[in-house]
Amino acid sequence: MTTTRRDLLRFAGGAAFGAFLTPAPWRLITDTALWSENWPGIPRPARGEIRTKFTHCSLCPAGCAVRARCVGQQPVALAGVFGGLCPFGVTAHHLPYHPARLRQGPVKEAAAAVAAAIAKCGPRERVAVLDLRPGRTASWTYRRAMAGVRNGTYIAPAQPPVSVNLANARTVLSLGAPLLDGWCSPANAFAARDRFRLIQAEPVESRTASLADTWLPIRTGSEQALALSLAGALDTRDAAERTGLAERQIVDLARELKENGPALVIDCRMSQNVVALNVDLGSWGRTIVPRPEAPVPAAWKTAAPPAELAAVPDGSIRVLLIDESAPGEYLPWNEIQKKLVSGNPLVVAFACSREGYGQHAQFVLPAAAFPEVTDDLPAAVDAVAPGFRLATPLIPAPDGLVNPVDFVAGVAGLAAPDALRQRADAIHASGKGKLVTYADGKSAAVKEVKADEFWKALNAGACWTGDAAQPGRAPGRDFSPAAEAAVPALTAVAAELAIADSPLMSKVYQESNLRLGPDRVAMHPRSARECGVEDGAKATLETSAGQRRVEVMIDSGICPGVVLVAARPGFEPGQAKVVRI
Amino acid sequence: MDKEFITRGVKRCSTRQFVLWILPWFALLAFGLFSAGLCLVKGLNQTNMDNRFAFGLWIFLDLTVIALGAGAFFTGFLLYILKLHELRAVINSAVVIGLVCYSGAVAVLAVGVGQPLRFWFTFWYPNVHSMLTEVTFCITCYLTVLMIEYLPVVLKNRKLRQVPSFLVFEFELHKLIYVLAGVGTFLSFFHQGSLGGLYGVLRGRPFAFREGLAIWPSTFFLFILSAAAVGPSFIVLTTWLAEKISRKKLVRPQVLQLLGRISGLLLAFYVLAKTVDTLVWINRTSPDSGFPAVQYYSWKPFGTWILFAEIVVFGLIPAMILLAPRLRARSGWLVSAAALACCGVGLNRFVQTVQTLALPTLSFDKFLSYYPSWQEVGTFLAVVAFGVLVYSFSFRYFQLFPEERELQMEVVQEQEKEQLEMAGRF
Amino acid sequence: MKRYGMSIDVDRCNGCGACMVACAVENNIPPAHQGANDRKGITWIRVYRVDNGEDFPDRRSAFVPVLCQQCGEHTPCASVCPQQAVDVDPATGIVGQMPERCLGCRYCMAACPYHARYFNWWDPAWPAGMEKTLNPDVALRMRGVVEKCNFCHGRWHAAKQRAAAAGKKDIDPADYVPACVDACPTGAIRFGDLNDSATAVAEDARKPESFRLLEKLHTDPKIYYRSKKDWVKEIASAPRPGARKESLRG
Amino acid sequence: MFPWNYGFHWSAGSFIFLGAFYTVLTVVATTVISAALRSRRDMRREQVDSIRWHSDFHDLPARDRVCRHVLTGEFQSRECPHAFDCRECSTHNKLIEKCPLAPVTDRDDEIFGMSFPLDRFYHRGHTWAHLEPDGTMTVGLDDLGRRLLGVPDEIDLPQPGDRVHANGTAFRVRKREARVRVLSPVDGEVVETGGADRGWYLRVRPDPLDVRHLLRGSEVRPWLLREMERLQLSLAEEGAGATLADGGVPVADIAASYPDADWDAVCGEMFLEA
Repeated sequence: MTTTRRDLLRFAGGAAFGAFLTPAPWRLITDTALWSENWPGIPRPARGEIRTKFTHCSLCPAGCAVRARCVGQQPVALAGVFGGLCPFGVTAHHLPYHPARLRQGPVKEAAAAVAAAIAKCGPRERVAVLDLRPGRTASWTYRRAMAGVRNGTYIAPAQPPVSVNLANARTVLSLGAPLLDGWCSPANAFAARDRFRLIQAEPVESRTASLADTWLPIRTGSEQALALSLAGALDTRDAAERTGLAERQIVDLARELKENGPALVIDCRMSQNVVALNVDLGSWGRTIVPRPEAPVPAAWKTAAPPAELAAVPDGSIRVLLIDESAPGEYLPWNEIQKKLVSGNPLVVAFACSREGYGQHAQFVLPAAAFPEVTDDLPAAVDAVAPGFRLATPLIPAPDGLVNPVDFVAGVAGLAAPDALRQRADAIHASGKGKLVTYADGKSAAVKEVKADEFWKALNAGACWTGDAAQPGRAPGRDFSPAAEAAVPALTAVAAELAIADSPLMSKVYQESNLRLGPDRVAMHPRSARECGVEDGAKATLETSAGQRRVEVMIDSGICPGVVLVAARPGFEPGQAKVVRI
Repeated sequence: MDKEFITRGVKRCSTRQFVLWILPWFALLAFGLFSAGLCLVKGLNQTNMDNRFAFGLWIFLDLTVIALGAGAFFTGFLLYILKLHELRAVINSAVVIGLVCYSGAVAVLAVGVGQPLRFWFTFWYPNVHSMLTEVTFCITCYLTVLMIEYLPVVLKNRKLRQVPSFLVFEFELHKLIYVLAGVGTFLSFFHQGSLGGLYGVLRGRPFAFREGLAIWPSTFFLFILSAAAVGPSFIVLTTWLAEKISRKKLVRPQVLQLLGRISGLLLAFYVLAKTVDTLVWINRTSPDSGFPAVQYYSWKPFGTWILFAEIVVFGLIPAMILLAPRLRARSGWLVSAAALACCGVGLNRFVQTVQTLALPTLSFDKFLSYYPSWQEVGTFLAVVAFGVLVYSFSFRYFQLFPEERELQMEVVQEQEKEQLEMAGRF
Repeated sequence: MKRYGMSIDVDRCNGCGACMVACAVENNIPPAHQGANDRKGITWIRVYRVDNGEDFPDRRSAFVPVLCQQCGEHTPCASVCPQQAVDVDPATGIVGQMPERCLGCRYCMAACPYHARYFNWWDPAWPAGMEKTLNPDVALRMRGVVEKCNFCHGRWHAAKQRAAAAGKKDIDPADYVPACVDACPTGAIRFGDLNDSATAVAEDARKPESFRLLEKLHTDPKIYYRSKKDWVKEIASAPRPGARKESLRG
Repeated sequence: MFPWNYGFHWSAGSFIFLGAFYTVLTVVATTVISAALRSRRDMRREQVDSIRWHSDFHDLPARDRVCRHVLTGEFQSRECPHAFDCRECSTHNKLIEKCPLAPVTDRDDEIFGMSFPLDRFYHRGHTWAHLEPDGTMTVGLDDLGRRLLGVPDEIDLPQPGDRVHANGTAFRVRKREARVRVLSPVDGEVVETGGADRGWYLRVRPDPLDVRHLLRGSEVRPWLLREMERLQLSLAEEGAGATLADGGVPVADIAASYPDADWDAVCGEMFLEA
């Protein structure tokens, strides 16, 4: 028999038909469904050994202990060791990849320029370091370095002279301090929260206010007046006048603070008046104590004393080195500017992005961002006992970065090899306190560990806590009168924005309106009406910080006459103008 | 120049005129295809839909055109199953309309989903409990049926029928057309219904949620009824338009009136059913799910007027007109009533799709508004242009109205008579 | 048979948003495209700000985290999906979403009364280098599909494997907790098995001040909210126009 | 969809739903396939001609489909159910038996000045068949048909040996823009082709010899009367204005006298082609 083409065709057809009776083609089609997952351009998560590392978050002075879930070396998720973290902390490991992140900078040129500037420094002209987060070991190094430079000055924002002990408090009056929203370490705050009554005096219904037991909506800038009147240093009627509260409320408040002690009164910076008021309320040693600090090597005592910016004479700073790598309280630039010499002063900023002081500096040098930094954390405002906590790098810092400490030390010709280690040894030498390791949660007396182990442990995720010092004599109760400021028609109040935060913060700024986005302002319907804007309207906002386009949001939880502005740190509350576009 | 393609003996405008007519529609189609392309290539971020307004203009369009396209299945049903032979005069045009509506709807659906390449998943992993599965199955099957039903119309083209095999196939297929008509009726019936069910089953949207028979909420049946009622009206409308635009007599007025009558009858039933349904919903279904029905209508601009308009203005009134023989006899009344009915179904579908999504469900929701982006509108217009073009071509080259030539003759005869009478008088 | 659920203490939530970002970190949700807004973004858990409708100074706000309510009874989204991309796992009671199966018809989003489902309007994109921080346990989604909270299925799966490795057939409750619960600094969110009456969640669910959103829809949500404030409890019921001002923020 | 798909589970729902779906698919497919098969069969059986005629007939306006017995007045109105093929028409046979054709009164070949010799059988498509002594049949255009086409510009005749079918296409003619096929009055085999000049176009050996479906004798006049009406109607429609209103004799070449009429339509009408 011969096979013709027809037979072949028949055979092919039959085969094709038969194939459809087998599961094979169907399976194949089912699989294509799975293939269609892999859309081109979608990144693949890297795989690798899952490890847990510990460090401390260096984004704010609270310095929460952090447990990092890492794939290989790379952290992919952060969690708190004692309770949760704030959203900024949760996403801190994204910071190195922020689009605005600074990676390269003219380091050599900057060094040369600084050296030159110092060389031709006039007799009355100063070389200064501005340290946004004093109390660190790095700060000590700056001070030592400045001590070695002619007219060297170490400038730092005023530190709260005391720290608070929330655990002891039964009534807490917060004068606009975001107690439950990043003022101190959230773990502490919420651990103690159920034990104290919180009274929040604030012109806007902030997060803390909405969670407070009582919210006293007061006028902007009248916190001090309230404090004074509570201390009896200001006539109640006058205070009621300024705060916009009823006299009755103030009187009741005063009584509550006295009767329902131990009471604690706080404001953002624990100002002199507030401290005095606390002393007045007999809280000294119970809810407030002098700010503790971990021991330092004796050799460091020769360091330059910290100076407040106000104390520096105007037009005297020739060279200003700003360490922005450890963000803290930002001083308004116009204040700083006053202090600079008139003829081309030299400003060098060390930062992760240009957004901060970098806008005003001649040189912006790239510094390490959070999971890359090596630094220690100063005592938080709610730390009763001295502590020593390291922020150790989880990932290696990319090349081209400068360590501001080394730079400054270099400028001053100070040999500061590994100050952190020196301090750790000093602490170990003091033999006080205990070492708490996070991995196992065990704590051991410092005496029992060797210096090397101590150091190793601190780097591997542990903290040293010393013994709470005796409160000692309470500071004298002298009040500085509250400045009678004319209240403008519209006052801008800042809802703080981070200089740079994780791109994922868009979830709370942009993909939801949970937090006030950078291009948004919120105001009371009435004040909105006065400005002739309604919800969602586009408008221009004019403040001391300049003019910008914003979208208006209506929020009847904001004091009329106040516009809540999402602003970068260093924004001073004050006169504002909102004009519809 | 294209004369040998045009049916013998019928009058059609010159090619030049025809080109001038279709050119703007082609332009519109091109624009529409461009915007649809944007949505396909760049993704649905081109639209103004969002997580809360997951459906927008397109779904509204789909529901509406499919309701209007119901004329195809329903006329087929009346002609081939119930043997209303007068309707032979419009069946072809009905088929074309059906084809246009359904293919348009399918095209828009394909653009409207996030992963068009996965359309076949629905056939592969069908969730038989989902109304959308029912919709997808019915719409695809019925589109196929419509294409097959459209085939004879095409093959009857004067040039094509010269090809023996075409001629014969057309002849044989036409013999079996009633089977397809039956299947089409079945499919379209369920399709319309499941489109209604689409919203009726949304337990989470008490504004749309309805109880009903077995797995089908009441909207299932309401949609069928309204579609069946409006389909004929739409055919009346389109035929009238075709007559006006082509300045010809295409069907006997009696046929249109018959369609009108059927439409009116069903519309009356629909209005009745809709009223009952609404009452049940207001008094039982909605309160039971914790939503007092009043609140739906207290969000501006969707006041109770919309309910009134839907049931009375666009329901009862056209029904009355269409049921009144004297009014029906006047083409003005007939057509405007048909138009009203069509608007009515449009409004109903709008309420079902847009108002349902605009209304808040959580107590801290806003009342949402939504405006389609130009890409969405463009895609919408593409469907319209596509429809007009297909209809225009079919009208020019195929026999949409078999009685056309006959009617021409009659007109002439009339004139003849008159002339003879004149002659007699002098 | 487990019935995982959540209890949220509204009186404790300070609306910091840690849960939202932690969720995004855990589940490889991309940062917002610049065109995204509060209606086009992806936030599996979203904190809304609600208020008592009063005016300053009597105005009071509360923060309500809303995530997929994991409806147990005729789950609105599961029944409507045309291609079985949504399923309720009988073993855990978790409503799962299969993005690789999803057609992107968004019918489920229209069906969900809690607006807990989110559509990928854009191709997912991360700033250069940030893709290194993606979680290897969770598959990425592509443009044009719907996604939603699944109680961190990746974590559940990992916990399951750990349990299997340890030779246990059941997950150690402490070993499986969604990211939002982990992250919450105020401890407002609790998670656990509702079937086990001993768990804190089941306890919370029984509390008199606890409530669920839109209970009358009979979808049997597994997220229990609680608050001592009456005006907060009102959020459980249907909207009443005029009764409360729209929450313009949050 | 299929048991081997992931996520498939048997349930009443899936049975009913998928059952319905597959049924629908099967029905649709079967319909189309059977239509295809039947048309294939028709092609094989060379029924294209008759089908073409049937579909033409189907599209004729009702007026033009009347039974021949309406012409002669035996019926008030009747539509021909057999596409003018009286051979299969029982009614026709009965009627013929009951009352045979009335004898022709005047032996005049002239009708409206056109010659319609009574020795011929006329087809309603304006052809005649004439039985020749040798048993073959000549087929030609009748006088009206001739005048309609005048001198054709083009004729396409079948080859000797080809078969022609009654109501099938006998030959094709073009006059001006009008292209028409002329229906054959009889079945048979073409033995010789003629032309306009010879008075006939085809010589056919008929088998079977059956002319029951053709008009003859006294039927011709009423039929022609009607045809004239139709003609003038369609002429009128084609914008030739009032014509032959007085029943005047059509000129030898009508086409020539209506240069601006749509001749295609007129011929289509008169030669019963859609």
